[in-house]
Amino acid sequence: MMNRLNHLPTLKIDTARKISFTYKGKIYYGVTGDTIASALFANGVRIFGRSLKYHRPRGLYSLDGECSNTCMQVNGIPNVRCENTLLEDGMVVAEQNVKGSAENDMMSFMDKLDWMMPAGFYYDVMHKPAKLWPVAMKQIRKAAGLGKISPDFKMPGKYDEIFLNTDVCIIGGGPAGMMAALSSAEKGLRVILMESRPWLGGFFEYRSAEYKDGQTLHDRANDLAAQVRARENIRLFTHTACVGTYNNNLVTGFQIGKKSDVFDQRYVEIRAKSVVVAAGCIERPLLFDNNERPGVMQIACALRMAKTYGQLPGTKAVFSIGHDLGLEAAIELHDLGLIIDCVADIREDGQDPALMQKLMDRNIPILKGWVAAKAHGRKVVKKVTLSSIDGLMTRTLACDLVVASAGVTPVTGHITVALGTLKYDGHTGCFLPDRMPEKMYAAGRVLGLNDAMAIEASGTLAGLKAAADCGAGSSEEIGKVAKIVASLPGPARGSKLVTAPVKGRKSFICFDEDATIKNIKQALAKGFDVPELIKRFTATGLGPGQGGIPGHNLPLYVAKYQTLPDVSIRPTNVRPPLVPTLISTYAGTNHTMFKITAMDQMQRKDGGIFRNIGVWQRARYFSDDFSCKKEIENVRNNVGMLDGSTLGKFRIHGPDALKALQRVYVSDMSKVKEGRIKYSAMCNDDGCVMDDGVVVKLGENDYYFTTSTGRAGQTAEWIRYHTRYDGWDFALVNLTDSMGVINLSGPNARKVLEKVVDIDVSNDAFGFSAYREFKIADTIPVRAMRLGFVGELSYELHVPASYMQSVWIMLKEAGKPFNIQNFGVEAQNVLRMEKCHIILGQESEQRTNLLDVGLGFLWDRTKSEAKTVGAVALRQAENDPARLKLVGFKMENNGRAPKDGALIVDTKVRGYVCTARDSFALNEAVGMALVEADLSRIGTRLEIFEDECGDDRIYGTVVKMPFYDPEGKRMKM
Amino acid sequence: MALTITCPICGKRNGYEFRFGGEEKGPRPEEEGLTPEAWCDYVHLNKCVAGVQEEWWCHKDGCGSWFKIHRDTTTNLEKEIKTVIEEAGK
Amino acid sequence: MKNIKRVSPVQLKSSPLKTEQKDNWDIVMEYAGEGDGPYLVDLSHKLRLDLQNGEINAITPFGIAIPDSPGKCVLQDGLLINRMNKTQASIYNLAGQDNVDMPDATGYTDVTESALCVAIIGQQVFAICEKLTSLDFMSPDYVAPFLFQGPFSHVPCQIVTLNKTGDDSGIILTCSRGYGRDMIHAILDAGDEFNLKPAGENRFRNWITRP
Amino acid sequence: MFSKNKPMWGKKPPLKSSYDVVIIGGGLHSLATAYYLTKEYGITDIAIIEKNYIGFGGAGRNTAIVRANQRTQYNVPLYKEALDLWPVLTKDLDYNLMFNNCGNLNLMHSEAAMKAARMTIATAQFHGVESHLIDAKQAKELVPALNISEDITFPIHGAMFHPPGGVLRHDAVVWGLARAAAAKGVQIHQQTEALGIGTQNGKVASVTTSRGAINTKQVLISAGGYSAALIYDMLGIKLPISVLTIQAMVTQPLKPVLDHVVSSGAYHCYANQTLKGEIATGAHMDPWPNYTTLNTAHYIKHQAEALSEFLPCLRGVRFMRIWGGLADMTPDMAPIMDGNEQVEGFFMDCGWGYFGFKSCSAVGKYMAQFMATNQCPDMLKPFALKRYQEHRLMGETAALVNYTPDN
Repeated sequence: MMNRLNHLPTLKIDTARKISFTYKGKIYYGVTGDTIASALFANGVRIFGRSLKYHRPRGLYSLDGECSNTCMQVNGIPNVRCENTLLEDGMVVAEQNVKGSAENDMMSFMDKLDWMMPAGFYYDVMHKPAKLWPVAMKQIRKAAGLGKISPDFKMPGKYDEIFLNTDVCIIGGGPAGMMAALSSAEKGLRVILMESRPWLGGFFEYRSAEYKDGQTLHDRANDLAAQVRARENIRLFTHTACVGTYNNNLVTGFQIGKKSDVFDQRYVEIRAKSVVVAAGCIERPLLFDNNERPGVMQIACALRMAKTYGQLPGTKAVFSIGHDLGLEAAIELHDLGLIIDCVADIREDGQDPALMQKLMDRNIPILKGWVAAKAHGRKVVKKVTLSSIDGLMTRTLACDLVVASAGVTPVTGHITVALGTLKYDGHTGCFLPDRMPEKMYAAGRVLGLNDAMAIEASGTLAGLKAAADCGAGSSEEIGKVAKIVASLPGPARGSKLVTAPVKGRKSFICFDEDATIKNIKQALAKGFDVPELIKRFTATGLGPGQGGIPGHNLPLYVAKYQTLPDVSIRPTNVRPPLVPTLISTYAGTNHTMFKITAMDQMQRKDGGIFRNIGVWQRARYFSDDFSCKKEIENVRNNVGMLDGSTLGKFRIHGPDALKALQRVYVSDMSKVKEGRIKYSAMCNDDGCVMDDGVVVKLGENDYYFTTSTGRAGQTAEWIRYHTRYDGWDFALVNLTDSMGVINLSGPNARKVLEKVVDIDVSNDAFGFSAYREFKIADTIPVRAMRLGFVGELSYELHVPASYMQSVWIMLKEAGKPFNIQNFGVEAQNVLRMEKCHIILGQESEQRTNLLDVGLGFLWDRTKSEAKTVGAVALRQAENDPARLKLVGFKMENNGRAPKDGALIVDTKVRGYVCTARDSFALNEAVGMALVEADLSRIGTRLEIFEDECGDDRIYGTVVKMPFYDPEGKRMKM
Repeated sequence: MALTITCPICGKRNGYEFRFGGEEKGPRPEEEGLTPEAWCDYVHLNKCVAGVQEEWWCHKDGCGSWFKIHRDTTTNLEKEIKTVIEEAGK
Repeated sequence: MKNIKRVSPVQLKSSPLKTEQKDNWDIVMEYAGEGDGPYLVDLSHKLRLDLQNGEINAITPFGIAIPDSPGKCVLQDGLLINRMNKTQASIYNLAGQDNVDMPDATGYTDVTESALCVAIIGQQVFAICEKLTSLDFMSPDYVAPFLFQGPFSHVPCQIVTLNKTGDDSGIILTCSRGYGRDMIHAILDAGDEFNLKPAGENRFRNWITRP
Repeated sequence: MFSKNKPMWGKKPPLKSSYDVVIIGGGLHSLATAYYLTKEYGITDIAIIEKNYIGFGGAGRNTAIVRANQRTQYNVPLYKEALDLWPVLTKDLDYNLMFNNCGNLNLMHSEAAMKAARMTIATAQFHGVESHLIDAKQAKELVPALNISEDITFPIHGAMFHPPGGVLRHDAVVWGLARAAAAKGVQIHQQTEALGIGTQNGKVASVTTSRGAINTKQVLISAGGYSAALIYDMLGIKLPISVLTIQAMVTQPLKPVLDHVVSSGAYHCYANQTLKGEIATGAHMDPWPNYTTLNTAHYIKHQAEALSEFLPCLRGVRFMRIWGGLADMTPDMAPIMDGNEQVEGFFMDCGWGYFGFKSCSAVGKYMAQFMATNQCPDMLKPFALKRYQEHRLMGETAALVNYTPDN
């Protein structure tokens, strides 16, 4: 293991604290503060993986994860970006997408076959003969993909989430971001600062160049960081990558937990009044042959390897750069012991003279107007050929490190995904912010700035502008700072070079997809003339690193190749997440929210098998026998209890309550009488039944009504929607959860109830369709209704939810002699089906209207002044012969019931079975079906087509409804 | 995109707290003499404006009120066009 | 009546140390291991009324003026009145007299049974809230006491912030009773890192009646 | 072996002053209609007018899932034909559309959903389309990554397994059709915006574009999510359409782990693995009309929550890209195909919601027949606009069987 440079103030490692990890089955050691990649590098690893298509060796290139070069399998998790994932004790690290090893990949012959694979070649091959494709596809699938995930992989760790509100949110904790934070925080606002690295400082943090008056940039960064940390109103999130910005200033990101945090990662969602983007720059890759060979690195990568992780990135280096940062890095790295053979600078002039002097002082030769043309070395860099820009002169130098960078490129994704626009700037050669989204400001290097003072001042300015959006600060102050910014050095001239003077067969514009300059030319020749189309055709920028590597170069190259003017150069689209984000992180805590009734626990104890029904969980069965024979027979013969608490329950009151009911219910609600219940239905404007339930009059313009379980959540909204123009004065109170409902049903129901209540429950005193209010034991107020949904003597008791368990227990006690039992939703389903009482959604679908299901009798057509919802459509459709009708049927020859959902057919589909069961009560199979009108006559034979029936049909006959107790004696007894 | 809707009762909130209630089409038409065409126009047909439209929203996870706003369908941003906010039922 | 009991939608797993019976509720006054805060207190047994009336501004429930604009609240004589919209207010009897009578004016509905009601009190209340909702409690635009009607752990809630300063911070949260199990689970899970513990009504009483 | 590197749809042609047929929109339905007009009817004097570039809209933004397990008898035959056409088109276009016939699994999370699935399956089988109801264990055998335990929000009861379905390479379909149509003389005018339709005596007479006016007697608007706004703008015809943004996303590429398309109504989520190894997943639509095609933080989170539950191994995988497209939704989830009805010579093909890709091959064929013969083919008759005022919605959606906690 390499000895680290451990005297540098910029180091983020602690060489005294070793960390062990496993790599390819062997134990290795890194130090605290290492990333996985820096630890591997220290152990001599240079080839981290192999590329997708050509299996080319790949190594450390940038340190910010713009490409998949250092993606590895870590603890079973694929595609972990090792270059910015902190090393942890005991990590198990493996290479991915290799046959053999990254060092010796048996698939590396693919690199020679690139001539067979021009851009989009796969569209032209492997489909003839047709049989070839499925075989070829299998191989393609195997070859594609990078990491592996096992189907039974269980993601360890705790994932959390927070939702924050703030005045100003600042993305980027470099000098500009920190200045922005400080200036807006000074106004007393709430400020959030997000920084993707574990520490603040950004562009200053790892540099030892002078800031001012002998202070290094690094020290300045630390100063600012201390000021930021000291402000109570700045909420600081380090190690928190911003992954999304949305117009209207929503910002999302994820934070990587420290040892002391309770989470491994947490999703962070921030609603800000204004946003400052100070995300800095990445480097623009230099395009030359073998520009991604291990040993080729970007400037900041080489420099930060030394300054942050204490490792020289190589022994002998050649620089090919186009930016002063490259000169500065050469000087610093030289002073740390790196041999620098030569610095080739794309620029003919414009270099900082002070830096030039320092290079000269160190005898580092500089070649102006030169660029790397080709890296040599089969697996890692051994030599590099430099070329003059015009390609006329070349020189080949031995080296093991090529520091290559065409320049910088602002990180603008945060701006564009929020609908801001960019403009190509000829001076810097960069895409710079043009139209910013509302209340979003750019600062620092995003603006193309390079001068330390200018970067800071632009941060201050952005912070002040953001503060002004929150109503703090003065325009004078903003003007003052703006003047200062204007007086400081503006953006530095940038290199416009796109590629070295090479043909580009092995010049990779996109590492992740193995796309070369040659591929781009091929796409252009085929008529794909805009970058977005080229992206699709060549997959450039669609790999794990997205546009990080090719995003800037692609449009530049396309424009150059087509000799388009600068104004037509458009950036490619950037899409969230701006940093690849784990699904477990996005999922966060993922609390499941269901409703339970007051009877939940008791029913589970009684063996209830629960199902989700809408927002509720309900007991559907009370035994493993899903035909529910016992439950059903007990209701028919004795008495059963069903928890119907999920029914929607509402009070409507106020001067216009009746008007509102008239609008939404199809019946004439003025005919609802006190002490009686009225069954009615609500339709949508198309006359389709949305809901049914009962209405009780409590007083003048004061009603209590029920809705189906699924509609309860929307009923208030529905009624208000359909009366929104009327200005009526009525009030709705949702009592759904307030009242539990016990459905006490069966011939012995009265005998049970009379033991519990004090009122007279005889048929004369409390007959069918009646409504009564009373108290149990002088304490529990109950609303009781005589209904007959299941077709037996039946009481629906509405009981305050907190008393539900008590009443339930009383009834259970009282019912013991009559063998009272629970019954569940499925038993109820069968019981009511035998009675041909419909359940909406089961005997109806979205397009079924009131008349289709035989509920036309509910419709009062004389109240047109009420503008009842659905009435117009019902009138217009009532004579349409093409509509489906609900019918009852029995199976022929005592056959079994068809399955729910079976079709009614002849040569066409003519309808379908809604619900059908082998009825225990009737001893035959019965059901209801929606069929075309001409099949709805009694006696019609129905041909039934079930799934998997082949040519075997079963037959039923349309019969009169209901099947069970047609006179309705039992429910009225 | 991060829709926010300004509820006249609760103020500016996350758009997911609301339910969209359709383009503004005016009060319910009278039943008498309503042709199938006119009925369909009121119930089903939309202008599908790419730009600012007036529309209904319900603050379903909040106060429950129905109200109208103007919103640009090409940006999802609300537009402050001052109109008398007609509130329903409340 | 001995066998008549009212059951709260909030079922907390801690062991009660002190319990009082009132109106058939078993009210836990103190739990074992309540810790040093933050605290979660079940108030589901507290009387809550819904008031809706077109002339609501003319009504003074229990002699208290209803705040004039939605979102505003008033806490007086242990009664909390929250203005919900132009025509609606909610009234919580948090620390007032027991067995108050329903006022005479039309438009009141007893909704005690409709919702669970809990108080979360202590310094970290809002650190817990931000894990469950994007509602902005800390906005200086909202001066306690104030009402939010909005989602909390995805469920529509009424949340009244009674205090948002340091240790005195606290909110009252109500949501549909049916969500009791899952809402309490979500709150306790979010509060776990801050040591949120179930506490008895004494804690709440001390907090609400503090000077 | 390789086609020469020449422009696939010809050099950029100048806009002529008249065409027999003008098609507005350069997406799949337009290209397919143009292709079949040339192929079956010898009509080649066609201009396709596209504001951006071909495949810019839904054609390039969908996740290319194809299937023929729709709900009603009107839809199933159409989608079946579309499905059957992929191998034919691959051959005829001589372009590898990369049809991965992997089969679709539509998960069911309740008894009610199983019943609804059975009806859909019976309808498929009745029309000769393979589809089966399988239980949770069988589903797990097909998709080992599936979580069939009881302790998820929506436990899996079973699935509708539809072997003929699968996934194509959507861009290949665009490019293949464009190349074939252009080869027959169809002019594809990209970066050209249609601005209006001129009528005379109730008949189509012309189309104005950003590059000049065109005389024509027939015009088709099949511009995906933009159709409804264009049709209202140009002809004042209102449609029962709401244009929503629908989102999809992909994870970083993985070695094969998911061999089928898996979808779930309850979770509002589908997922399949592309040939490149990415898990492509989507389904959600923000339920308010907009033309933004913007993604939302809400949705990528929702999707992660859903996948975490029913495909939990994916918790260890990263999302790398999300995008949005437009879906023009109708109240009955069925499209509107009509012609010569509102204005003579005017045809529309819209309201496809998120079904535009699956249907494009067959619809191109029938719309071409409709336009060439001026007779509506029987296959398209049920899709006329008039059905809405006749209260005859198509029934592609059943009643809702699931609700989310925040319904």
